[in-house]
Amino acid sequence: MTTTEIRTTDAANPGPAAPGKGGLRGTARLSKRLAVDFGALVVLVALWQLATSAATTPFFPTPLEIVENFGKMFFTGPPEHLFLTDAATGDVFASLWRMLLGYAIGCAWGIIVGTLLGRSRAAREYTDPVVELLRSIPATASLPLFILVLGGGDFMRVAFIAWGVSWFVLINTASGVASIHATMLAMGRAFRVSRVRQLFGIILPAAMPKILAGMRIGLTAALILVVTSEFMVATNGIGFQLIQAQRRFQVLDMWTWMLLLAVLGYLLNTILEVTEGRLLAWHRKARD
Amino acid sequence: MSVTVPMTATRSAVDAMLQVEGITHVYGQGATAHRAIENLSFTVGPREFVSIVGPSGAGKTTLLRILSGLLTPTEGTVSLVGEPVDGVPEGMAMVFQDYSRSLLPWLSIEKNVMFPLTRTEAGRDERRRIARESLEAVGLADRHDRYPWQLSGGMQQRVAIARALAYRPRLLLMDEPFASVDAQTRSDLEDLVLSLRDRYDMTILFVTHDIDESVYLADRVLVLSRPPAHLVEEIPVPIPHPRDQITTKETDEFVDLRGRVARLIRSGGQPDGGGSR
Amino acid sequence: MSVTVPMTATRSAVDAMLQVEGITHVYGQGATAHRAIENLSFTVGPREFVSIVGPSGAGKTTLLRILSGLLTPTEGTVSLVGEPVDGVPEGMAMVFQDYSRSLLPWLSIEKNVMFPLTRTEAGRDERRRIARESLEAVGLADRHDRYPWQLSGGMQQRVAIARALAYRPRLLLMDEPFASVDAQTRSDLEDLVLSLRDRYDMTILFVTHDIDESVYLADRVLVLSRPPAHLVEEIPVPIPHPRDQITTKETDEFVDLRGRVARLIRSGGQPDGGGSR
Amino acid sequence: GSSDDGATAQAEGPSNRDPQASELETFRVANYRQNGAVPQLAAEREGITEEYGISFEPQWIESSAAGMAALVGSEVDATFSSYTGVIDAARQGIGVRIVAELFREVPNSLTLETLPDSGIEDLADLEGKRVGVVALNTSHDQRINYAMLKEGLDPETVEYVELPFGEMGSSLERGVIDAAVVTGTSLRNVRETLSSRTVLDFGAGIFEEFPSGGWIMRSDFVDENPNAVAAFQCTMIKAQSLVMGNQELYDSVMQEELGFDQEALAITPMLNHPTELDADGIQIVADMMRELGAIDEEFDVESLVVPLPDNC
Amino acid sequence: MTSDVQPVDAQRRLSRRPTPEGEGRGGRPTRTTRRSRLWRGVVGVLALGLVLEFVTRIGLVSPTFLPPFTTILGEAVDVVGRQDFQEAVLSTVVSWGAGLALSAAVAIPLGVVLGLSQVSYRATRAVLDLLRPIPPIALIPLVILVMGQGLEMKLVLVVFAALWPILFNTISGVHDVDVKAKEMARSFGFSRLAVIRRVVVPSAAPFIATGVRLSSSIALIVVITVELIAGGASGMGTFVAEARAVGNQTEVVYAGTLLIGVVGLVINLLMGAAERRFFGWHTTKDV
Ligand SMILES: Nc1ncnc2c1ncn2[C@@H]1O[C@H](COP(=O)(O)OP(=O)(O)OP(=O)(O)O)[C@@H](O)[C@H]1O
Ligand SMILES: Nc1ncnc2c1ncn2[C@@H]1O[C@H](COP(=O)(O)OP(=O)(O)OP(=O)(O)O)[C@@H](O)[C@H]1O
Ligand SMILES: O=C([O-])O
Ligand SMILES: [Mg+2]
Ligand SMILES: [Mg+2]
Repeated sequence: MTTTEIRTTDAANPGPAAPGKGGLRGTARLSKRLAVDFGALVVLVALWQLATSAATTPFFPTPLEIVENFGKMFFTGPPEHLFLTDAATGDVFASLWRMLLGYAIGCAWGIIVGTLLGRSRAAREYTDPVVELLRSIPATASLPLFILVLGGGDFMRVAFIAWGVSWFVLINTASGVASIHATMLAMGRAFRVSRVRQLFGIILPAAMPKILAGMRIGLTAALILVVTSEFMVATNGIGFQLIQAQRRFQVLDMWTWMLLLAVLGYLLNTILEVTEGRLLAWHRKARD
Repeated sequence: MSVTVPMTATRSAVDAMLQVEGITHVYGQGATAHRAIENLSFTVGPREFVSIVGPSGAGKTTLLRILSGLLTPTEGTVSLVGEPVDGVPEGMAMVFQDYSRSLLPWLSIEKNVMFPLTRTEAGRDERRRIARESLEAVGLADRHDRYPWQLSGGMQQRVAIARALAYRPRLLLMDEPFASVDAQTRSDLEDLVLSLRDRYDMTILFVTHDIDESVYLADRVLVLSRPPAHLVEEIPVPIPHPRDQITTKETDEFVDLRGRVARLIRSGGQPDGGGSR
Repeated sequence: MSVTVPMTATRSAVDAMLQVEGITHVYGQGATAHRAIENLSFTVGPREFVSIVGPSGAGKTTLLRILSGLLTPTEGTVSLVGEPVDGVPEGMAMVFQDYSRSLLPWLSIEKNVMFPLTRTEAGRDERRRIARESLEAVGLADRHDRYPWQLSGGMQQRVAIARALAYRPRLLLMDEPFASVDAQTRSDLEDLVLSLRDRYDMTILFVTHDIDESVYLADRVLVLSRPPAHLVEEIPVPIPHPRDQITTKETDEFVDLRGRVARLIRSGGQPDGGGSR
Repeated sequence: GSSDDGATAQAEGPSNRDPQASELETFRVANYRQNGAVPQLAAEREGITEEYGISFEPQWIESSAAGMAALVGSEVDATFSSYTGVIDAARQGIGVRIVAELFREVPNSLTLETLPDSGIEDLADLEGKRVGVVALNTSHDQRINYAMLKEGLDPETVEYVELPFGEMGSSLERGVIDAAVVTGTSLRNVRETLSSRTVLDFGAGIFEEFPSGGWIMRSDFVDENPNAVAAFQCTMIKAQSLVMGNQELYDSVMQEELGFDQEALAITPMLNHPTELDADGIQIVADMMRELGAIDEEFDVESLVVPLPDNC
Repeated sequence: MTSDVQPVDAQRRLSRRPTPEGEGRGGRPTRTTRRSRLWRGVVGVLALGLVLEFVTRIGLVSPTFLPPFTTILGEAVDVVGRQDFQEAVLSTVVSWGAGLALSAAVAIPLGVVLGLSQVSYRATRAVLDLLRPIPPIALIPLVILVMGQGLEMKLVLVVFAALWPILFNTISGVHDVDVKAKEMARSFGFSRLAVIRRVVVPSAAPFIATGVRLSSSIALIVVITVELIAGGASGMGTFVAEARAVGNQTEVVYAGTLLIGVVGLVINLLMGAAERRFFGWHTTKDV
């Protein structure tokens, strides 16, 4: 283009366009990243270790003891099971698949109904009080009803988790869908974009940041719900083991199950966050 | 939803493409009610290019929204080729005044332009080709992989125009489409729209604040009054086509017409202002 | 944040109000990096009215964002009354190109106009009085209790202008402020801005695509090139004040100047295009 | 929290304590809202608490595990618990003490019920079946396991699941469980509504006089409030012996304080409330747990017991 | 479309968002709309009631274990009159309200900071993500040990659970604020703090409010659950737990559960009304 006026600064100044990728700098950056990401966690755990080894109460084992027990409980199985113990395969996997299935169904249902409610005032008016009433009944209190109607098996647990998760996704979806700017919606209608494409091409992407926020809350809820659902008529699962350890005052085991929940939650949430990063790259960049 | 703009304008010019009858629109109710349009009627023939001018807040955007079927008027009817409009008609495209909000921020500008094309039979490659062509026409082909928020205001507006053009509408509604575009690009786009009108037999309604532009482009200029908008005057523009940005604007006819429009607008819709010349 | 625009322009005209030195701005990084501004330098004196014109995407908005301290340039410095700008300077106001998104949807338009006034010492009643006055000046006093989304595009733009004016800035940056306003209102607003410049000793930088407007308003017109933007030419406008929308535009001087600007823009920043006359 | 270790020797000797000088006026006591609560309620009604200058603030619990949690968290001063729960807690280093026995099982009070068409005739048929219990790892499932063991059956094959008493009936009916351990009104309901059949009686045969549970306190509480503990012990022992000889009192407390109707009353036998604190008797619970592998070494119940005062 | 002919304030109160298309073209007068909204809500609730009555009467379970819905309703009326129940309601509501208020007081400022600063978000992420999935109910025995008494114990658990929706919705709402609006305020020389207070928070407010609404239900769930399974607490959950343990009070159990739902409903409706009252702008900017 108009090169006449350009001084030869380009070569001299690569500017921010050429980030350094040298080995040393790269390592330094990585370690700085790790320091930011996990610094606070490391400090907290260290403090916890100090505090618990100083105290002598049986209720607060040290983090090291918990981690050691964690390894013993889950990773001392036979080699042919990849060193996973029965607790890992029998309880953890059982809970995980209940949770994931319930979560998936709950999210799908929440997004579908939430979108509907976000779009149609009539639907909203018919269902508002019912939705509010149903989601007001604490999940734990409704568990007996689930058992009554759906029995005591995994089907009931999955349905129960889906039910509990769906409200969070539903409410956030409805709110996200309802706050899409009118001009954007009008564009889709003006070009007679099919309803399906309006939904998948405009409404859902535009509401996606809020839907995903709901799904993150829902993920937390799903873990809580799977644990709760395993409090009754269960024979295995994280919740079952946790409540039993608690009842029998097996404090170290109890802490170990809690650590497992924390780690699971962290892993699942990281997966969700990576997905979110992919889906919402435009959103983040547009807001910078 | 049932009305379709015919693919070719085979009907005689007497047949109205668009017929607006006694339209009144009131926003809100009670104390805060606002009467935006008052008993507005006019007709647009097939392939006609009609400019709409009028003071800010007159109700031009409101009118376009009603014509596009996005908004139901409080009173009156709109007919397209004789049939009442009760939804967004087929074969219509719109360039929104609020262009930055009509672009989807999660799509590259090429994908934005392709977005409405899935309704056509064109395959993916064909759609991409059409999109590139339209972006080329508005001077943005080299930016096709950028996102709307990476573009300047004028560029975003041009993306919105490219999207409407790529759609190959029979009826094109444009709401101040060149407001944020520089003079040179604006001239180019004006001529582009005129040539596309001929090539694709489009009927165009064009809202603008630029009096020169309204006359240069149009077969007829509708002047709206201060709100509540009613029709102050319809001014036919009998200047032959093709027109030229420099020579046409130098003709007496053009100068005369633009003066009429200017005075009408200045008088704010008092009929005497329009008739005095 | 440390720089303050002086309340009265007591310094001699030789002192620069605003000094821009060797500014370059690059958006993004790596393959998608975009060089928007290239080594741009110029100076603006106190109370000066400078128009900036240039093709769409040249980098005008980018430039204003840098001058206002909202964006740090990749290279170069901006000084206000001699001191480098490293934040938003006190006493500056800006009218954004994307006006509809710069209005706060949860506030009535009066409250929108009052919004920045909380930073001044004025009491609540005084603030309201000032807001009403500004809304009056842009012709929206009767709509003071409406919300932005209840207004037409042009009205929203005028609210943004009223907000900047109410702030009584010493330095006013305006980014295509009249793009969506009708011709008559536009003329009125042009004259309003000129008179306020005199009354409140403002220094004004004004981005526009309207060549007539750029010449009519300015003491000097800066013409920017196609991107990456550099300065093609600075054209002083020695037409005396007060100016008149009709008579001034009829003077040979005006016609000559607007011709020069137009040709410079058309040539897209090739220096020969500007020098040929 | 408590720090005392359950294995250390007993608190103060019986005679050093003065039940008339309680350090505490109001005892927060946790219990099931079932027939086991009769002595506690009768004590207040008949003025026994007043005699010792104390009163009770009852908290109704859903399982003795909840009571233990409340006790350990100082939510209550005394709780009813099955001895299995107490032994479990003590083995985890939680400082708890048994201050009084509350009841021993009688026939037809706590039973394992099944529906007529469940195909379960006796313990042998329980293999591979689902059994509802109010709390796992308590004397309920353990007594079933023990009984099966004694008959040479494999208790491992039974699947125990937790459910509140109130939901046993519906769960049986819906097939969520095949058999349920029920008591009181829930027992009456499954018998009346579902015509259920008894598979095992928890208070008969080898379980005659089985020590079900007693009153538990934290060991630090016991150490700090010797007189209050004595007052509590005296009150409970007196109340229990009063109730034991007085069906009329029992019936009226059941009806007026606990809301049992005539029918429910008719099928709810009075429990056996001991007036002694017999560590040897309770020891059979620990022995049973040991035999079932629920604990991995011998456990001496004696170390948990706070002997009754002799100066009531 | 309907909204076009509604007065602004009525629209704000009545509907979160005007109907996008298809229904009620030309609009309806306000009063009718309000009545229709009420009417539709009533229809919805009646439909639910019918379904429940049907389900409870088809003989899935004997009435001893699951009484007919109408019986439960009748029992609920009795229960409402009982003083112990009223005290339970008060106790639950106080725990809920205090817990929610505390959660909001912690989560909103924290969410704003984490939403604005990438570094602080990344620094705290690991800790927050590890804490978050721990079910509050799993903490009950532990918290009882540390806290002892009823209300504080409930509060800690409620805050621990109710924090997250507010926090995440605040972060997401803050992320979502239009840059142009922030730039506008900065251009007028507002300090970083003032921009947050005057633009970021108001703009994110509707979404924060949604978070508070979600947290409000979570808080209630936790209060009730704690009451249901922890021995020491008092409240509606305790009321139901006691009835449940008895075995002959099925009506009371279901009536109590229903009343918990009703209390939750009242709370939710109040929250929703407050949300619409204060953040109506969010939804009325649509045309
Ligand atoms: N949603 C709404 N609620 C209430 N009043 C509205 C609404 N939308 C527009 N109006 C009012 O209706 C009138 C016409 O608005 P419209 O947008 O049609 O004007 P316009 O002619 O397009 O103006 P401009 O040239 O400024 O874009 C204006 O006075 C405006 O304030
Ligand atoms: N956030 C961004 N990321 C990447 N590129 C950008 C960004 N913002 C602007 N640009 C690019 O920088 C160039 C200058 O943009 P700018 O908005 O300053 O132009 P402008 O002169 O104001 O144009 P217009 O007259 O159309 O408003 C354009 O090519 C645009 O695509
Ligand atoms: O509740 C009992 O474990 O006895
Ligand atoms: Mg308009
Ligand atoms: Mg610009």
